[in-house]
Amino acid sequence: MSGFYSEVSSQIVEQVSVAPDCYLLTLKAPQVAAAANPGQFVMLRCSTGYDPFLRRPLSIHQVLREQGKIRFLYRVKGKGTAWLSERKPGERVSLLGPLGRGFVYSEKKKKGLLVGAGIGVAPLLFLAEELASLEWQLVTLIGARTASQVLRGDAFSRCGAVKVITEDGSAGERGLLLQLLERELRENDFDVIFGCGPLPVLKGIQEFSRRFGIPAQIALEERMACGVGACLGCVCQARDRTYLRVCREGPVFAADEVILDG
Amino acid sequence: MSGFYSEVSSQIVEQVSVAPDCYLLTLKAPQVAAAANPGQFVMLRCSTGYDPFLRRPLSIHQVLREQGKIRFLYRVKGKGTAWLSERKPGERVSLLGPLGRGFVYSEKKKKGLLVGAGIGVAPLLFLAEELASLEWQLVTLIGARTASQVLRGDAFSRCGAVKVITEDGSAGERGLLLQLLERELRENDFDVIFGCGPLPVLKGIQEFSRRFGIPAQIALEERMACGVGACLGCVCQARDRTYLRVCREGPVFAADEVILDG
Amino acid sequence: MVDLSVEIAGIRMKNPVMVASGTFGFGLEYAQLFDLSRLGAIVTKALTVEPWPGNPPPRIWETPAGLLNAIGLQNPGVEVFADEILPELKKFDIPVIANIAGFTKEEFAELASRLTGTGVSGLEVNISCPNVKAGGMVFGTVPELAAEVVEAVVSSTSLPVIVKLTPNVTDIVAVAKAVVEAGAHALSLINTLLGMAIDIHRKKPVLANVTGGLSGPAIRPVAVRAVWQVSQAVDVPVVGMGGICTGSDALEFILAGATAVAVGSANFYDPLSSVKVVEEIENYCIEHGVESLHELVGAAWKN
Amino acid sequence: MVDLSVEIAGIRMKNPVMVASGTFGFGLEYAQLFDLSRLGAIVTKALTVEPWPGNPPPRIWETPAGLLNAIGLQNPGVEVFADEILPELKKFDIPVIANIAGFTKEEFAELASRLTGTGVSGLEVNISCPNVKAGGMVFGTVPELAAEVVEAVVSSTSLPVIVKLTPNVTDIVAVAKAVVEAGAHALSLINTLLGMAIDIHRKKPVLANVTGGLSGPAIRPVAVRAVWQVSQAVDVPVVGMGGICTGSDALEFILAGATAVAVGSANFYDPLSSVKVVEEIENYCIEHGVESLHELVGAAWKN
Ligand SMILES: Cc1cc2nc3c(=O)[nH]c(=O)nc-3n(C[C@H](O)[C@H](O)[C@H](O)COP(=O)(O)OP(=O)(O)OC[C@H]3O[C@@H](n4cnc5c(N)ncnc54)[C@H](O)[C@@H]3O)c2cc1C
Ligand SMILES: Cc1cc2nc3c(=O)[nH]c(=O)nc-3n(C[C@H](O)[C@H](O)[C@H](O)COP(=O)(O)OP(=O)(O)OC[C@H]3O[C@@H](n4cnc5c(N)ncnc54)[C@H](O)[C@@H]3O)c2cc1C
Ligand SMILES: Cc1cc2nc3c(=O)[nH]c(=O)nc-3n(C[C@H](O)[C@H](O)[C@H](O)COP(=O)(O)O)c2cc1C
Ligand SMILES: Cc1cc2nc3c(=O)[nH]c(=O)nc-3n(C[C@H](O)[C@H](O)[C@H](O)COP(=O)(O)O)c2cc1C
Ligand code: FES
Ligand code: FES
Repeated sequence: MSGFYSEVSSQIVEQVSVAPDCYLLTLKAPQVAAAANPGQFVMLRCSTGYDPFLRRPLSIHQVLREQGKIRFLYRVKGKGTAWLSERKPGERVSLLGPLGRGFVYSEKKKKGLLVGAGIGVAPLLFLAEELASLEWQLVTLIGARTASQVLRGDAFSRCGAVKVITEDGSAGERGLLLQLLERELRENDFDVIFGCGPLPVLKGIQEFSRRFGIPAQIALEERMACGVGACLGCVCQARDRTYLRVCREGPVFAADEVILDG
Repeated sequence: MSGFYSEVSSQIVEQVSVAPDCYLLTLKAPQVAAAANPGQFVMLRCSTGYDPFLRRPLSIHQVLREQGKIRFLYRVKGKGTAWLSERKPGERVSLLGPLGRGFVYSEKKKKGLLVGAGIGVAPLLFLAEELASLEWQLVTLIGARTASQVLRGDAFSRCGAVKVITEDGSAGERGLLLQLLERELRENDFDVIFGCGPLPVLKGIQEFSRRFGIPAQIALEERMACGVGACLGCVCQARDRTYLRVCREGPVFAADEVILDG
Repeated sequence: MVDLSVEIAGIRMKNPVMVASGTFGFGLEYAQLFDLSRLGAIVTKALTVEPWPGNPPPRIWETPAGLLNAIGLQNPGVEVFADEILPELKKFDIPVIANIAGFTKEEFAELASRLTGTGVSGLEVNISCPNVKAGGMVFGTVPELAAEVVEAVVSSTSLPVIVKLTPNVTDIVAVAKAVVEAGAHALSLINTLLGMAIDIHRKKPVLANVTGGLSGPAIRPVAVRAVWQVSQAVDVPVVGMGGICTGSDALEFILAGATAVAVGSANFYDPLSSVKVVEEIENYCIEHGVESLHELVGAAWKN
Repeated sequence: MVDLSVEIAGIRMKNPVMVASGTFGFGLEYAQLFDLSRLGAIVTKALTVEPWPGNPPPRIWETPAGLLNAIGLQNPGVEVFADEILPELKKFDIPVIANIAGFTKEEFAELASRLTGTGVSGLEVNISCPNVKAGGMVFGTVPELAAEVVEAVVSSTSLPVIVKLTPNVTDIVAVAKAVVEAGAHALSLINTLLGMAIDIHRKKPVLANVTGGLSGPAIRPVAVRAVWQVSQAVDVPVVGMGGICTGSDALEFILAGATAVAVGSANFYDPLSSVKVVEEIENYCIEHGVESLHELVGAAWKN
């Protein structure tokens, strides 16, 4: 699963703001586009000097294979992503990828439930598009604080049904994503759940997966240095209490494989 | 002499490349424009983060008082000046100034000889324009390696006579600036010499000043941290072997006041 | 209203933010840029008994997120300070702490007694300067020598005595305990790390003094660690410094156990950073419902 | 043609550029990115006698121009290394140096003897890891303890023994002399500086292990200084490391007295940096008319 990766200097094709502090970045990166699987990520250098020093991990959000382009969906959190958001088309950024082990799915048509909270939808669109092309039947649940934070709903709806829930009710239902998830699992049948989002959401998915007996795969985040499995900096705890590298054994894990802390 | 300075965020009005790796940068900075004297400098922050961490000193090259604008002429040497050269009109840079003690001259008309080597012409144009407005009689000697490195010749010629010498003879005479200086001093009378450039040129000016008995003022460079006299990092040696701060007692010194080393 | 006031060894400060010795001159250089009384205290450049010329240039060199300096204690001497500079500084409503550097134990004592009664609010005993041959850092690396210097100072003055420690030791806690035992009323840490750089074109050390002291954001993690270790081991207040540029940086030190902090090299980056740090600490307190800064001191190990 | 080859304690390397322990895994992670044999040597992640789990996360934290790590020696143990990993690594035409970490003197000896004859080219004895409770850095801070470990290792193996020193000491030269006396064939320096960071929102240390090791460009001046001091005091070759990102950085270490260098944290910044360093050193030599790298070793103090 963790196949060929390379270090490439990629040209920015487009950068658009899709929500407050959220950007959709399109790069020309044919090698990465050709090799990437849904759930994988790249390590992007977010400076010209040493500030910041470490690269930043970003999930591959979308792959336009024929055009040799890849897309990222990211939120500005700190100085690395702020730097990135100021880059203009034509400029180049250095990236390492595709990295890690992505989502695992069969080529056979199945029923999949995608659960994305906030910026957590980032790795899910690439997955949704791949699964849709395999003619999977998909439902995507998108949760956010408020309407403007519901990201890429249109793109997901081209792959299947989309249900939106916001904390303030400004888009879709009013409530919490985990409530919507629970109801969905109660009311409909799925073969597998794919989820990404902050820790409470991942924990919820883990719990519902167990309770409803439906296997789930979740994409984790951890601070990374190397991104390729060399530094052992990014570990999470496995069920057997050993440590797994999020960048190498993950970032996507079977929900019952890992212990979620904190 | 070291009067009021302030910390201002100034908008870039224009940035043009005037020679390979050399830029002419125009900023809107009314306070600095109003307070500056020829030979003074500013400390410019050349990063958004900590790389580089220290500000960079740049001489005030030209002041457009009525417009509240100041100009810098700089050469890209390392990462600080490279960063600066990538800034676009509309962006802002943080500067501290005007700083230091500039050239000293009387309001009475005199005969002045300006000697600028390479990028060393930077602080001299502001001086030339001030002296010209006091109706001084000026000769400016500009030395450079090659024609493309002869900077701002036109602007100087609006203030008086200009003589150019290049090492490869591609502009003006062929030879070394110090040869031209010696001949000029032999053939013509001056009340004072003002010089700026690399160490060998400054040493030459020092020597000719002594030999011909004509007072000279030279602008020194030293690595700086604070730029305001607080850190004692930028010293040069005075004739009495004590240390003088280039940023505070200088950057302009009477040639017979300092010991030039190295 | 957040109560930002703190007391260090009897020195009352309206907020916990000082400027670090040697990075702010005698304060006057910055007086026209902002009202100095917005700070908690000013710490002067090191003072020696006699006027001292310092090291030959080059004295500074930039490094990644930091700088090396080898100023070598250049200063006009304690007399000039007391007679000419201090009267100017007293015009500002702010405690002045004199950083003193002796080349011998006796000189430390002499400096302490000379400054007593002049109106300085306290002494910072610099047994940690890496840039002089005699005295300097050597005193600060051996607990017994450090203690001797501190005893000499404490017995020569009625002023509050803050002892400044070097991080260039195997066990900073041992030195801290020794100087507290010897009578130090507070500690300040850290001074610079011993470093150097080489000019690969000249094939020579960049600094005339060969080695220099490393400061700036680069060393912050080392400084926070030192404050964390020392503040848990001694009962006197700690002044934390080393790479503080922002309010968050300062809060790291306070949470690690510092009662006050000093802004050093950041003054070069942004000469207004010290006053910005005061504001940012205040904002943090408001956001986090902190009424008095004391609630935060050492919170990272107390809770 | 510039002769970049060097020999460290009998280990012949085609160029002086290694990768630093713990920053390059076992090399295999990077094998697909470039031809590993372009490097001078590979130093493995620390090996312990038993498989070792390491510290709980979070284990890393970025700092200005550097990072803190507290991996805590996670590794599959010396058996798995010797039986499964080393055979893979041997496919590359490059010396492999095994970094070993015992929790006791006896474990160091056991690791040394277990690795003898396996095909590793040498041992790097890690008496400087700041991130474990037992052993680790403690060995490296006391000259006598360090010497004991080195004696135990040297007497258990015929392999070249490189001893890796910690900068977290008052006198690194004293430790260096002690381990050379005890039989070390070469020294490598520096390991990380002890540091920490605090999360001001959680009001807790960022790393689960509380403290961590600081590496990256931030610490380069400290590392260059250590190499400068140690290389003048001992007669064995020194491997310099600490913040090397470029050829110029590496040359600083070589001019300061290092015979070889290791690229560590820079692998994270740019995984190709080690090979770029080789090229940049070569270019420098060509420009400066240097025929053999040996002319440069220690040139900053020799000339
Ligand atoms: C595999 C993977 C895939 C990812 N994919 C995406 C994606 O597709 N889109 C996206 O937007 N993001 C994604 N992320 C997250 C993204 O990498 C981070 O948001 C980014 O690295 C932040 O960098 P920054 O420099 O902007 O912020 P920083 O300056 O590094 O951090 C911002 C602030 O958060 C604090 N902080 C950061 N991490 C922690 C922590 N663990 N604990 C406490 N405080 C912390 C910092 O101290 C700082 O104040 C992914 C992460 C991983 C591991
Ligand atoms: C008062 C004053 C006024 C100035 N005015 C001007 C001006 O008007 N125009 C202008 O172009 N420049 C001027 N300079 C010079 C200018 O400040 C420097 O060129 C600038 O700071 C370089 O910064 P940088 O980040 O681009 O280069 P850096 O990255 O700092 O340096 C570039 C390279 O030079 C090396 N280097 C720098 N200084 C030294 C040194 N002292 N010894 C050995 N190696 C060194 C560095 O190691 C690096 O490799 C002035 C300097 C002073 C002190
Ligand atoms: C240029 C310079 C000069 C300094 N001079 C002194 C000094 O005279 N006395 C002293 O105790 N510390 C001196 N220091 C150390 C600082 O006070 C401070 O302890 C150190 O720089 C760490 O803080 P920082 O990283 O915020 O600068 C000096 C530091 C610098 C950078
Ligand atoms: C993530 C990480 C893991 C490390 N693991 C080890 C180790 O296992 N053994 C060791 O001797 N040094 C270890 N080190 C220290 C490095 O080998 C090196 O000495 C140090 O990082 C300084 O070099 P650098 O600044 O170039 O990284 C590690 C460093 C890092 C950053
Ligand atoms: S980030 Fe280095 S092992 Fe995962
Ligand atoms: S640069 Fe600080 S005194 Fe001149």
